[in-house]
Parts: sequence; C-alpha cells; structure tokens
Amino acid sequence: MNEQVIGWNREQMAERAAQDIPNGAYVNLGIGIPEKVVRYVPEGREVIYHTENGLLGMGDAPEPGKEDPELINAGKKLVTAIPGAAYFHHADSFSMIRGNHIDICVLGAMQVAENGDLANWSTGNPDAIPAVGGAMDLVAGVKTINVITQHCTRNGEPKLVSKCTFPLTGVGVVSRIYTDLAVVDVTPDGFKLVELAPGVDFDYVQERTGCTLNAA
Amino acid sequence: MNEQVIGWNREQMAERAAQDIPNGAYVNLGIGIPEKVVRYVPEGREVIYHTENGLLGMGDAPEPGKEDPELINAGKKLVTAIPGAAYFHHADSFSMIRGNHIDICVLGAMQVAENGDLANWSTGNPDAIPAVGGAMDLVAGVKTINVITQHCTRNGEPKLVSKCTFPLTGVGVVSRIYTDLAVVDVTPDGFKLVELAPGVDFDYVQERTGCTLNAA
Amino acid sequence: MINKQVNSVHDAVANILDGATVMIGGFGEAGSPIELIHALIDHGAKDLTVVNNNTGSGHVGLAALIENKRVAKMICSFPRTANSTVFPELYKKGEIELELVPQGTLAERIRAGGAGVPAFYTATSVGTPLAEGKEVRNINGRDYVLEYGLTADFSLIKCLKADRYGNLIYNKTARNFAPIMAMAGKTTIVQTREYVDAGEIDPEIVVTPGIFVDQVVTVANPLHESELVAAEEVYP
Amino acid sequence: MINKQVNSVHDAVANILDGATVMIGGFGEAGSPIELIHALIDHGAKDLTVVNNNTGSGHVGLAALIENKRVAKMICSFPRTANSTVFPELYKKGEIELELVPQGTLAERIRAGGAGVPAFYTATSVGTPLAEGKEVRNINGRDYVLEYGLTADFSLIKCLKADRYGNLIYNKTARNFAPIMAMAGKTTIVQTREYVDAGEIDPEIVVTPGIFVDQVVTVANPLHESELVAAEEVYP
Repeated sequence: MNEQVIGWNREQMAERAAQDIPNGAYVNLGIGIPEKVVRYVPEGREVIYHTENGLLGMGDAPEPGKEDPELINAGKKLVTAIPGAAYFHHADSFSMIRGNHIDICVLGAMQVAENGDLANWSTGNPDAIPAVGGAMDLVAGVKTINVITQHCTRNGEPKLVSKCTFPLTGVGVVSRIYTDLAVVDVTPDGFKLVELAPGVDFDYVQERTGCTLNAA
Repeated sequence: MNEQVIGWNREQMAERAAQDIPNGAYVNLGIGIPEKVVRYVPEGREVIYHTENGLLGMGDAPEPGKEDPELINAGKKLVTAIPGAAYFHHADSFSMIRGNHIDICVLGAMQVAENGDLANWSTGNPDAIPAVGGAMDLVAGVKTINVITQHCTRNGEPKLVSKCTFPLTGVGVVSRIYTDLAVVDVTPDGFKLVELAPGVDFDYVQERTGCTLNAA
Repeated sequence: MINKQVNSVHDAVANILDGATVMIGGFGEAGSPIELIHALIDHGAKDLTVVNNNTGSGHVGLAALIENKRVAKMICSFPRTANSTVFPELYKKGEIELELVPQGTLAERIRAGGAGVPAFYTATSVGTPLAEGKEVRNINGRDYVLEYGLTADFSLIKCLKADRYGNLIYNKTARNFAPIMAMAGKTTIVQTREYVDAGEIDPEIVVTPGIFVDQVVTVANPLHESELVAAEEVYP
Repeated sequence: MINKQVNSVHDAVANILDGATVMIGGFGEAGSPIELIHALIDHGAKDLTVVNNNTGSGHVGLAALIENKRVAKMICSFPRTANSTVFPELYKKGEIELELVPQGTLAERIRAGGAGVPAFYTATSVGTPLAEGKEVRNINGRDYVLEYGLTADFSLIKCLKADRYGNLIYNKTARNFAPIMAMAGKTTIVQTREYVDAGEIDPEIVVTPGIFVDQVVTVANPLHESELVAAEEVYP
C-alpha cells in the first residue's frame, strides 16, 4: 500500500530514467513504463529513439486526426516520426540491436538478480503462452541495459533478488534499475543504491529488496 | 589459326548465348565476352540484368555525354540503368546471388571439366596475384551457370577437359558452354554436343576437346 | 514482356497447397496483407506452417486463418497481443504447435534464408530456456547459439506501391518483415495499394527489388484490421 | 544538439592510429572516398589493415595509400584491375599481405560484423583452394564453409547527401560497400557531396540510418579517380 503513496509514480520513474540518457544517445524503449521515457528528454539534449519494428527517430503519440495505423511502436501503439527519422526493415532494425549500435535500452522487468540477470518474458508457468518479442535480442546486443520497474510485485514480493526464479531473458545484462523507491546499480559487489525517491529511506528500500543492498 | 576464320566470332557467341535466355529471366553477366550478351535480347523478350556491384536492370553502355563514373558494371565499365531498375548495396546484391534468386549466370572460363567443374579465376601460378571477385559466389548461388569461352586457348590447348588442372571456382556447376565452335551441354554422361557453329563439323570440335564429346 | 500482375487475391493464392510454409508480413496490424489472408482462408489450404511475428487479433486476418484451423504450426516471437484470444485457446488445447523465436533471431533467420545463408551464430538467447538443445559455440570469448535460416514456400506481403517488374516501396513501419520475407519466399505474393509501370519508382528508393517478387495484386483500399477488430467482425 | 559534422577531411581522420583496421568504400572508382584517403595519407597512420574490394588504380587514392607503405595487409576480392600496378609490385616483393575473399563472402562478412553475427555458413568457395583450412559443415545435404564477421576500427565512405543526424543516401552504383561498411565500422567517417539539416531526407528513402555514422565532412566536388589516373597524377 505504502508503495503507492510514497516514492515516484510511473511518470516520475520514466522522467528519472530519462535524466541519465546523454545527448545524442540512440535509445530503445521497452513496452509499458519505459515507453513514457520518450516524453522526458531533458532540456538541451537530443535523443534518437529506436523502435525495433523499423524506425529511428520515434516521437510521442500523434495528435488526434494525425494517426496512421502503419506508424506504430514495438508495443503496437500509435507514434510519430521526428524530422530526420529513418524507416528500415526488421533485419536491419535488429542489426542495430545485435550489432551493439544502440546505446541504451530501457526495459521492464519481472525480476533482476544482483549479478545483473534479467527475467522479463515468462513466469515459467507451463499453462501460460510463452512470448518473448525482442527482449532477448535487446539484452544481448544493446550496450547498456537499464530497467524500470516497481520495486515489488503487487503482492509485495521483491523484484530485486539474489537469483532469478523466473526463466532468464539474459545473463548478467542489467546496469541500472529505476524503481518507485530508488535508483539501484548492479555492480560487481551486487546491488548498490544510487538515489532514494523523495520520502524514502535506505532501510525502507532494503526491507523490500530480496538481497543485500549496498549503501550509496 | 583456323579458329579465327571459321565458327562464331565473339559477338556471335554472345548472341547465341542470349538465344537461350527466356523472357523474364534475371541474369548476371561475367566480365569479357559475357558482357556483350546484354545487346542481344531476342525480340519480344524482356530480360533483367544484374550486376553484382549493386544494380538490377543494367542496360548497355551510355551514349557519349551521358556517362556517370558512378554507374558501372562488375567489369568497371560504364553502363546505363533501364526504367524499372533498382540500386542496392553489396550484401543485398550477393543475397540475390547466394540465395538462388538469379536465374542464369554467363561467365568466362579457363577450363570446364566434363563433370561441370569450372576453373576461371587462377592459373595456380604462384607468381600471379590471386584475384577471385564474385565468381565463386556466382557459381555457388545462381540457378544455371553457362559459360562463354573460346574452345581452345591461344596456344591451341583444349579448355573443355576431362578434369580441370587449374584451381577450381566451383564443383560440378556448369550447365552449358558456348564456344566459337559449338554449343556443348554438361550432362551426367559428360559433354554432349548441342549445336555446331556454321562451317564446323563434329570431328573438328571433338579434335579440339580434351575428352569425349557425345554427339547431339 | 514481364508482367507479374494477377487479377485477384484469389488467383494470387490459388497455388498454395496443404502443408505449405507461408510467411505473412506485418507487425500486428501494420503491414498485414489482410485481403491475401482472407483469400487464403477462402482457398482452403490447411496444415500450414505460418511465420509471422504475432498471431493476429480478434477474428479477422491471421487470427481468422488460425481460428479456421488452417494452421498446424506458428513460428513467431510474440503470440500474445491485445485482443488475441484465438491462438491462446487452440494452444492450450494442444491443437496448434508453437516455435517461439526471439524477434531479432526470427528476422535474421528469415533474412538468412533469403540470402542463402543456411545457419549463423547469435548471442541472443544464450543462457536462457530458448537456447536449450541448441549448439553453443564460443567465438572470441563469447558464447553464441547456432540458428538456421528460414525459407517459405510462399510469402504474403503488403506494400504501398509496386511497379510492373515487382519493385516495391512501403509505408512507414508497415515495412517491417516484408522485405526479408520477400527474399525468403520461393513464391512471393504482394498486395499493393498502387500499381505503376516500370520506371515510375526511382531506382534509388526501391526497397524490395523485383527479383524477390513473383505476383502482384492491387488492393487499392485495404481493410484496417483494428477497425474490424473493434467492430467485432468475424471472417469469413 | 546532435551534430556529426567535422570541418575538414584532416580532422575526420585524425584519430586513426597505426595498426588500425580501416574499411574503405568503393568498387573501383565508384564510391571511393578519395579525399578521405588522401587525408589519411597526409595523417600518416601506418601498418593499416585495409578492407576494400580492390587495391586502387594508378598512383592516387587507395593505390597511393598502398604505395606510401601505409598498408600492412589488404582484405579484398580482386587486387588486380586495369592500371593497378602498386599492389602487385609490393605483393610480389612480399611487402604486403593479402587475404583473398570471394566478393560475396566479403560483403556478407562485413554485413555480419555490423549486424553482430560473429560467424555464418556459406556454400561459396566449397571445394576450392579458398576453402582450404576452413571448417566445412554439411547442412541439409550440402557442404558449407564457416566464415567470420568482419569489423573495423574505422570505415571511410562516400555518399551523395547526408543530414545532421548522419542519415545517408548514395548515387547509383557508388552505393556498393558503403552501407555495410558504415555498419561494421566502430567509427564511421563519411564524405558527402551535400550536407542538409535533419528532415531534408525523406525517412522512407534513407539508405544508411544515422546510427551507423559518426562523422560527416562535406566534399562538394570530389576528385574523379579515373581522371587523375588518366593524367598520371601521383599523390601526394
């Protein structure tokens, strides 16, 4: 319950993640909260957003009346293209990803382990329909993988854990995590606090983290 | 000496090869006599010529004054592009070749063996500078490989042989050979005469062939 | 004369046999050749293996092809989407097979198939359940899995404009899988909004050269899948 | 603001170190970034490994780079061309190394390097001397050789028009190796005839998206190699 009244909301998490994206970066945004990052490029910077379905220079949602159902993002939402954009096919798009040309990817997560393992595509439930999309390609190919996620599940389970119990998306891939409570880095020594959300203290975050959180 | 006064000349060899190219075929032409094939598309047919340096819809040499040094063929000669042409990069170009999309390739040869082996890139002379170009890609990927060549070398050595002595370009790849003396098919039973050039008889061709030539 | 035009979507799909592998362009609605898919449903070919990033929405287009039991196996990266109920139901009943492939690996396998590359290595999926059973090779200190090229008997795609030689251009992100599926299909069938004579598309801007295209049919005003889904349309 | 423009060809090549691997666009004269190559000669970096389809003509451009002893090794498909004497002479003297690669394999290796594919199989060269020492694998009944992706520290290419983000379009068959070398170069340096603001190239016709481009320098009226060769020019 507390998680919903203290800390950052979804927009603020996206805004916080956007602060760390440098001028000129090529950035891919996952589905969900990461999609919101596109709105928060800090003043004075230019960032080029890549969507894996074939566009560099993705802009925000179109104004009413300017929608084109053939101009969408990886989440299949309507978007726009900025001046200086480029369209390309799927193999070229994933060449950008697999070939280490994208600087930063911001993804959602089910679990992140203290060694940087990421699980974000499957709960491993045998009754569920497996679906992976481009997540495994992104974590294998993009230079820096950042995650935006609630610190805990709806049931209060920690999502930052010592070891992922869900099937992995990638091994040792995550650099930084933006949650509603804190910004946390993955380091050789495990999770390390970078920044606390307003009104949140270290113990509060540690309590909701599934393993040791090193102080900033 | 005789070879120069009887049989087909270079233009006629190219014209004869062009007769076998059906309407709608995608065709790549090697350097040398094969380049001349582009001029001899039979009446009523449309053939699309591919040049591996990035053009489908290659036309003949430009009129004087219309040359563009950035519009050349694989032999680095100035060419034109027909209406309906398309430019593309080298990897896409060789995807057309390697991916079995080109119907016919017409190449020069140093030697063709009766099992279809082709040698056309190196004499194996250790002092020579080796150079292969796209020949190995073409013979590995194009659906039908035809050869245009003089029947014998300048020294009178046969170029149609039981086994190539020069390093191979490809194994068992040649379908048909157009020489100054005859049209010869490679069959499971070896070389088979298809057609004699005007004024040339079977024995004359057999005498100049390095192995058995089966009659038509 | 080269002329790849066919008169109707029904003529275009008439040679697709039972058991064929069919690549279908589109990423969700964008680029989905819905008229060709509906013609394929009418045509009746079954036991198809279908390659598409998704499994369709509602009860039209690809979802309808699946719902009408024409698809034995889907090769895709993301079989769940908004309004996607047909595939999940059949899958849970064990009535349709799924080969789940990471999206970039899917794209590269299709491109490889079209480019005559039988197999390649990629870091994608290493250390995950999707790499299980696959050959892993260490190259310069990093592990990679071996993946195989994909080809299809037929590819069905949509474009914006086609010329008489089959040169194609696309609209925005509707391009997605179409150019590589055109390469990987033994027979590539295209529905185009506009059909023009050779020479009316600038050779510099052609995206799919005509060599990859076998048949072109004009569908000047294609249906919008999302509108049909919103209206709860069912095909046929 | 994103701005990839540099002021001169000399600034553009200033960070190329001795021993670097440098891909140089062009197929013969078409697409050869001759001003960048001349700047690289002036810059003085040596022991270079150079990837190009050929080895240049006469005593300008790539041939001059070789003649000035800056190149330790050439990776190419066809080191002999009309008016190509520089490379053959050094090669016969054992003063330059040659890795001979079939042209399509060269293109695919460059594309693979740029696309993050470390290795792939191809039928090209099977059964020939160029397959000697290479791993051969039978896939679905046919033999293929294993080939490795190629990357470069720097790629030097030429284009027709570039925008502020580094999006590029080319002229006719001068396109050739440039788009894939742009992908495979850790730093890709472009000489363009025309430089425009972002938005002045239609997003549908961009050939090389700016993500593959690091530096752009305007050379409005590039030299024509064939004219220099005909005039027997020598650089420097």
